[in-house]
Amino acid sequence: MTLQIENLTVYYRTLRGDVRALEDTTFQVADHEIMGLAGESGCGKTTLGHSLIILKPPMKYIKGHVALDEQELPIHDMKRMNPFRFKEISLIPQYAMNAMNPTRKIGKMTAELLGSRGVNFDAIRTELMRRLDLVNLPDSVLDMYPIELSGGMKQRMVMVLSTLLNPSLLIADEITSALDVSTQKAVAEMLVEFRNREFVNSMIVVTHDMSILYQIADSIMIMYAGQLAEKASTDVIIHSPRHPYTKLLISSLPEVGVRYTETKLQGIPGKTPLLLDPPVGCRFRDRCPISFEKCMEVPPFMEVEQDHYVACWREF
Amino acid sequence: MKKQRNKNEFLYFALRNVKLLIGFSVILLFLITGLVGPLLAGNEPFAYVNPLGPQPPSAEYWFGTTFFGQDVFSQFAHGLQATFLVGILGGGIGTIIGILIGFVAGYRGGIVDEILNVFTNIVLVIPTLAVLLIIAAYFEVRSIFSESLFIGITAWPWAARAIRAQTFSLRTRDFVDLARMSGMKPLKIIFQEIAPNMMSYLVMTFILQFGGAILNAATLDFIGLGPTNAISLGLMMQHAVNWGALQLGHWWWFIPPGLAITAIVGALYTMNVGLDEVFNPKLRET
Amino acid sequence: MRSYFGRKFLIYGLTFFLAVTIDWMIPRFMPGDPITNMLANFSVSSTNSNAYAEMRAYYTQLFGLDLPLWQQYLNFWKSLFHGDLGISTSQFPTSVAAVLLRAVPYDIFLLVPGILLSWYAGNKFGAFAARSRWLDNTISPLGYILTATPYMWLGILLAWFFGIVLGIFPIAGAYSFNIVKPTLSFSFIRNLLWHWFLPFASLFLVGFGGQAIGMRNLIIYEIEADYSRYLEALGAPTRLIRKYAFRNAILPQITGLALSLGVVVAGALVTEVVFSYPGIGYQLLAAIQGQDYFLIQGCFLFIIIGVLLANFIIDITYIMIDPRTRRGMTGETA
Amino acid sequence: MANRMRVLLALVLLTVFAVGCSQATTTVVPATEKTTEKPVEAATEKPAEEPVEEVPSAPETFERSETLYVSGAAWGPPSTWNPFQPGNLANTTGTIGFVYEFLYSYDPLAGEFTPWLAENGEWTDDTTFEVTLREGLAWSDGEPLTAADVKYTFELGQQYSALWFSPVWNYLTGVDAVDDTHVTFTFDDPLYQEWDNYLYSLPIVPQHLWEGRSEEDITTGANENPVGSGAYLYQSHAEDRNIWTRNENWWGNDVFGTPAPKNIVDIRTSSNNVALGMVLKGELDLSNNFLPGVAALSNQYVQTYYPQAPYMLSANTAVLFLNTTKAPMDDAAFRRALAFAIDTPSIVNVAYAQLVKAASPTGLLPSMQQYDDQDVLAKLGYEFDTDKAKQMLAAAGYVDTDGDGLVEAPDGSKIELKVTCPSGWTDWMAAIDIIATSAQAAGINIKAETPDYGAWNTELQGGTFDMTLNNWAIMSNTPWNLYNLLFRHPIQDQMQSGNFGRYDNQEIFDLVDALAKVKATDDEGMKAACADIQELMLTEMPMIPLWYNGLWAQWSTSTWQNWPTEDSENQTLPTTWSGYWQMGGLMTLINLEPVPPAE
Repeated sequence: MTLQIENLTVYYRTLRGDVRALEDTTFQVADHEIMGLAGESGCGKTTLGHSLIILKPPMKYIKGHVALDEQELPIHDMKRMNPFRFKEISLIPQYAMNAMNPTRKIGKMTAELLGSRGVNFDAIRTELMRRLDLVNLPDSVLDMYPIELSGGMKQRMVMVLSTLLNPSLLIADEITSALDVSTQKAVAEMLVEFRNREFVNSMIVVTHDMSILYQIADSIMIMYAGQLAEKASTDVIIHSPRHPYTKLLISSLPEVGVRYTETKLQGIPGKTPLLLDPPVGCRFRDRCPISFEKCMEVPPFMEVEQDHYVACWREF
Repeated sequence: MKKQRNKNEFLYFALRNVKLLIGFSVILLFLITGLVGPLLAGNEPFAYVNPLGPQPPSAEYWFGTTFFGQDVFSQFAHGLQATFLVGILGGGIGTIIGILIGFVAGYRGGIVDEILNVFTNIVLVIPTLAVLLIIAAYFEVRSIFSESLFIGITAWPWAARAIRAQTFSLRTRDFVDLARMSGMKPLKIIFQEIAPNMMSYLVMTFILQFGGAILNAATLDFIGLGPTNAISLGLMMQHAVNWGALQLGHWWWFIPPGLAITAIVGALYTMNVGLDEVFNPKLRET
Repeated sequence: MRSYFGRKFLIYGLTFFLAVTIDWMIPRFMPGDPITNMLANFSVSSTNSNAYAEMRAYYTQLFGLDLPLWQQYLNFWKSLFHGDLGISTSQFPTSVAAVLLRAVPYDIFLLVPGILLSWYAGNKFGAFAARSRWLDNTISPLGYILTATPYMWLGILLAWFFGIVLGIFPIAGAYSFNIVKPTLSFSFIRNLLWHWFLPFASLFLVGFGGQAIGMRNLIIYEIEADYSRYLEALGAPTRLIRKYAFRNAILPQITGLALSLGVVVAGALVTEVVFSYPGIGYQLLAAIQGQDYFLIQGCFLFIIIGVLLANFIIDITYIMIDPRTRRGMTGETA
Repeated sequence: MANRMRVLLALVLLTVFAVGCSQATTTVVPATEKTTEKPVEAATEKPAEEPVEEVPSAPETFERSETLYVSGAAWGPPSTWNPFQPGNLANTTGTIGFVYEFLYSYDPLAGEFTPWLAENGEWTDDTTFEVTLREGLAWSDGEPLTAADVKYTFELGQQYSALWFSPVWNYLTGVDAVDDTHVTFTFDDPLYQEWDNYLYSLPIVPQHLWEGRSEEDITTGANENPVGSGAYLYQSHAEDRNIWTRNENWWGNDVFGTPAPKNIVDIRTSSNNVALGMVLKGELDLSNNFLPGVAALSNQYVQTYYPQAPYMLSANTAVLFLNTTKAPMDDAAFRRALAFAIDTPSIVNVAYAQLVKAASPTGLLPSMQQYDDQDVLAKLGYEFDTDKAKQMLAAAGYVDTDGDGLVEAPDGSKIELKVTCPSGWTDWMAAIDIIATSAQAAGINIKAETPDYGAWNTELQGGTFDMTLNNWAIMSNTPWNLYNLLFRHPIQDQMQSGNFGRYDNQEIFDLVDALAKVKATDDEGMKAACADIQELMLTEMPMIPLWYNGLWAQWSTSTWQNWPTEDSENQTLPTTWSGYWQMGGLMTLINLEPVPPAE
């Protein structure tokens, strides 16, 4: 097991109280697994991704444990978490286009970043060159400023940079949303390639885009309103989902490959519940076509088949 | 998350922002002094009330008397009124011109933007004070209103630039596109769709213009191009300097007006930073 | 890059043209007649009206005020390119150009170090203040207070305290009044610096406050920028993040410097008056007091040229420092 | 990059310092050359200066005990040393009086003429004035000063009408240099009173250096490095100073004595406030600035002519001109009532803190008071008396008909008047405030306004003002000087140099003209002529003399002593103002003594 998460609960502190963005989450990511994390915006997937690497205000750690390679991650402690960042767990942020200091040459910035983490740039330079080559970036990018790179180049550069120290876990946050379709595909393929070459051990790919997940993910986990709904292998999720929300979600896609960016689920009555004061029990209850009394209790995230987890009373 | 933000939330943070509160209190203190002070002083600002001439602060004359035996507190209170007036009018005019030019340039873009941009840059480069000197010298008799007007019409460029940039970024947002597609007139879009979304920005622009106008007026007053038949804090300083107040030991005449200007403008700037923190959630985090 | 410069030059050119035109209008559209006002300064108690009329006609002809306006305007441009700004009436018969050329070195001497040092120190201070909320709340107020202080008020307080109460600095002149002749000796230069210090200090302090506040605000924003968050996520130390934030905040601060030039120049004008420091401000005030429109005109022109030149230098510097423009990407600098 | 920026900054700073320093010095050193637009002229007069510059071991600073620091004369940077440019000469005080000298000097305190370049001068008949020059007069370049120079100087006025003294040729018919020391002036109906004025106000210039100059050079040239005959030589100047050094070879050293200060540094400050600071720092020996509140420092930091109020001698009369072309100022009764309504004591006590004296109703300075006719004053004089003013107004038909406390004109129209002075003239601004306030108290609606100087001057000369202050008649040898200003005629579109209120009365013009033609020796004749003028003036009250502006002077006795005071033996004017050196200013310097160093 690369990543083990138990009862992780993270809230957002706001004026009117805590937004319960991530509630009692328990799941695992296996070695070499690329896990897709999907759901509507505001479902807590980004919160989950971020809380694993940088949990700072207004995010608030409530409870739970995270272990990476059998080692407890002190995610609630910004300082103690630092030695793990980059080296054990790394991030390709949503804002990869702007992630590099605009006034520093990329090479210099990399050297300074590595230096600050106690890594000798020269020692790693050959490896860096090889990886740049792998993502089709010329060596000369190191001598360029970020603005001289196209969007796709920047994206790839950040991928290389984030994985340079061979982290055990990589969190890729909406990395494709800003790219055009063909570039998306290339980037997605590179993620797989990175995993295959063991630059990273396992990955959580947070995205809106089911088609990307279909293409690269070994497994997909669906979230709804701060709770886990279903996790299974990609094929299973796409072809035979068991959670009513997943079913609606999949069926609402006209065909695999169409993005559902920002679009709300059509045809499902009701709205996503406010996480400030979420309903008790299953949070999908109000919109669920098959809900019943039992749903007033929170359904556990249970393994209903081998590697297939569902949180729905109807399935147990 | 962002959509849940509303006025109450601003108020909540505003009431807890020390910078904003301190700045606001200082402004309020001086504003009240300016409004109530003339009534309390009991003396006309120019009346020669103290036959002893310059006297230090006392129970009768709170800020002492000038070289001529005029009540410094009365002048101070009346001067505060003038200073606030210049700030509001001068800052207001500067902001309004800046807003108009900034909105139009930012919203229309293209050739209109180019022309307004060149115009703004020109006015920006010409040193304000030099122009003010000349405009001021044209007028034989100057009032606080004309002074405010001059200051306003020379101070707008940076505001226009900043507002242009903001408008530019808002112009492409969905809700503006929607309004445009629904056939709304450009002016209506600007004032109904864009302006409300920049309210915090406009308020901050006004505050900075306010402070700048006060400082500009003080400079003009000091070099003798202020209002000709009036009292303001800058004119008080000028009089105090002309009559050797510091050298002759009449510090109570020279110190208060300068200190008040510093305090008011400093408070405005502090408020501005405070407001920034209130309006911009990123800056709130500790 | 070329179009960028083309634009800039267009703006500079237009500004110059407009400024010169306004400048030309100064004596011609002022209330009162410049020659009348000039002659009013001549104590003519025993002159009869005939002589006065003759003197009047003479000076009118001398200043070319008897020509049609359009011709006066053309002549103005023509003489401008010959470096001829006319003759000062209050310092008759000295030419305006000569008066200004003597004054300008003092301005450079005062303004350039004043601007650059306050910019440098202000930026350092602002960055320091932005390090933590605690520092921000304790030392930033110093910046707000300084930048809100009227130049002349601060100047007069400095002159009074250091000049008169402590008596350690002179309060008037560019060098001591007991100097026989200015020379390039060490003692003379020391004397110059001694007289320069207080006017410089008042310019420096106010500018320092403004720059510190500007830097503080920018850093606070930069620290929240995406690249800072990325570095943080990768575990980079605060030191590196702050270093980058400072570097990036410097660029808008350079632009800000150009924007603040007008204010600094205004400050220098009043500071020179306060300290009787013989730069353009001192001459400008004397010109206003002496109703010397030609000298006012010249001062205005010099100030404009100075500010334009400074803007240009700042533009160039910006391009050199900002990799984005340096690498040929066009973009608004300011 | 941080390092690169730091280096860049350092470099820029260094260059700036270097440029700043070298610029500042190099431009100041040859300042005279820079302003020179006619190098030829500079060359002609240069030799006298050369040795000073060449001495390699010259001291860098002036010896404190040999140097007099003064201020208050210059109102702008020095620009001309041409003795024929009265206006701008104020900024190079000493050009006339130090460098260029006069036939006579005049002592206004004693009312006496002293022969200066002249040894003697007399009217041999009604139209002939003969001057005998002193023996051994010399220009500072060594050439002798002769009758030919005097003739040349006077004849410049005949040749160039742009010179201020050319009107003398209205009645002067010829100047004849009989020999090296004798000059004869012949006249046609001379204005004796004015002629006396020329004797001590027309500077004599060296023919041998001026002969070849163009009209432009003579009338408007800057005349750098002036060569004259006087007690001091031009040393150098900068924007804020004029420096003069003693002429050790001055012909007058044996006649009048040697002036005590070896160097005189005349400092121009940008404001009186700076001058006050320098006085407090002990950096000025004599300040002729108007320093309000100096009474508080008197006898402690500084000394003044009188140890108590008014502290200062009187220098000129501040007169309130009334525009007699406008109602109700066209009514003599109104004008006289106004004279009683103005609170002059408050102007003296509040606006000036007792630094000035109230003026005699005749307007004549205290030094001229022998010409005040006491009978006229007893009958027609005025003083501040609000009740009397109200009575006079009522008697003349000015009553408050609408009950607002302010009187209306006899025809029932409202009266709204403005009293003005230039903006920034702080003492006058305070004074017109008091004028307006006290007039209001008497029921006359007057408001104080302070337009800019240019606008004020246009109103003054164009005659569009209501009432305004003016003080352009300076100390002189004759009461005619003041009355010539007050009743300047004929009335023209632009009144540049007097009678700004356009008071048009041929009777008084004739009286003033008659005074001009009374011989200076005929004291009784002058008194009679003055009495006639004063009677008509006080009856008609076309303008109201209010107070005497002071001959502002405050000095320190730390380095120099024996200054003239009320009780001192020497009664001379303690002033450095241009035009006053020949009125006793130079004698003040001659009488000065260095303070012996403390043992």
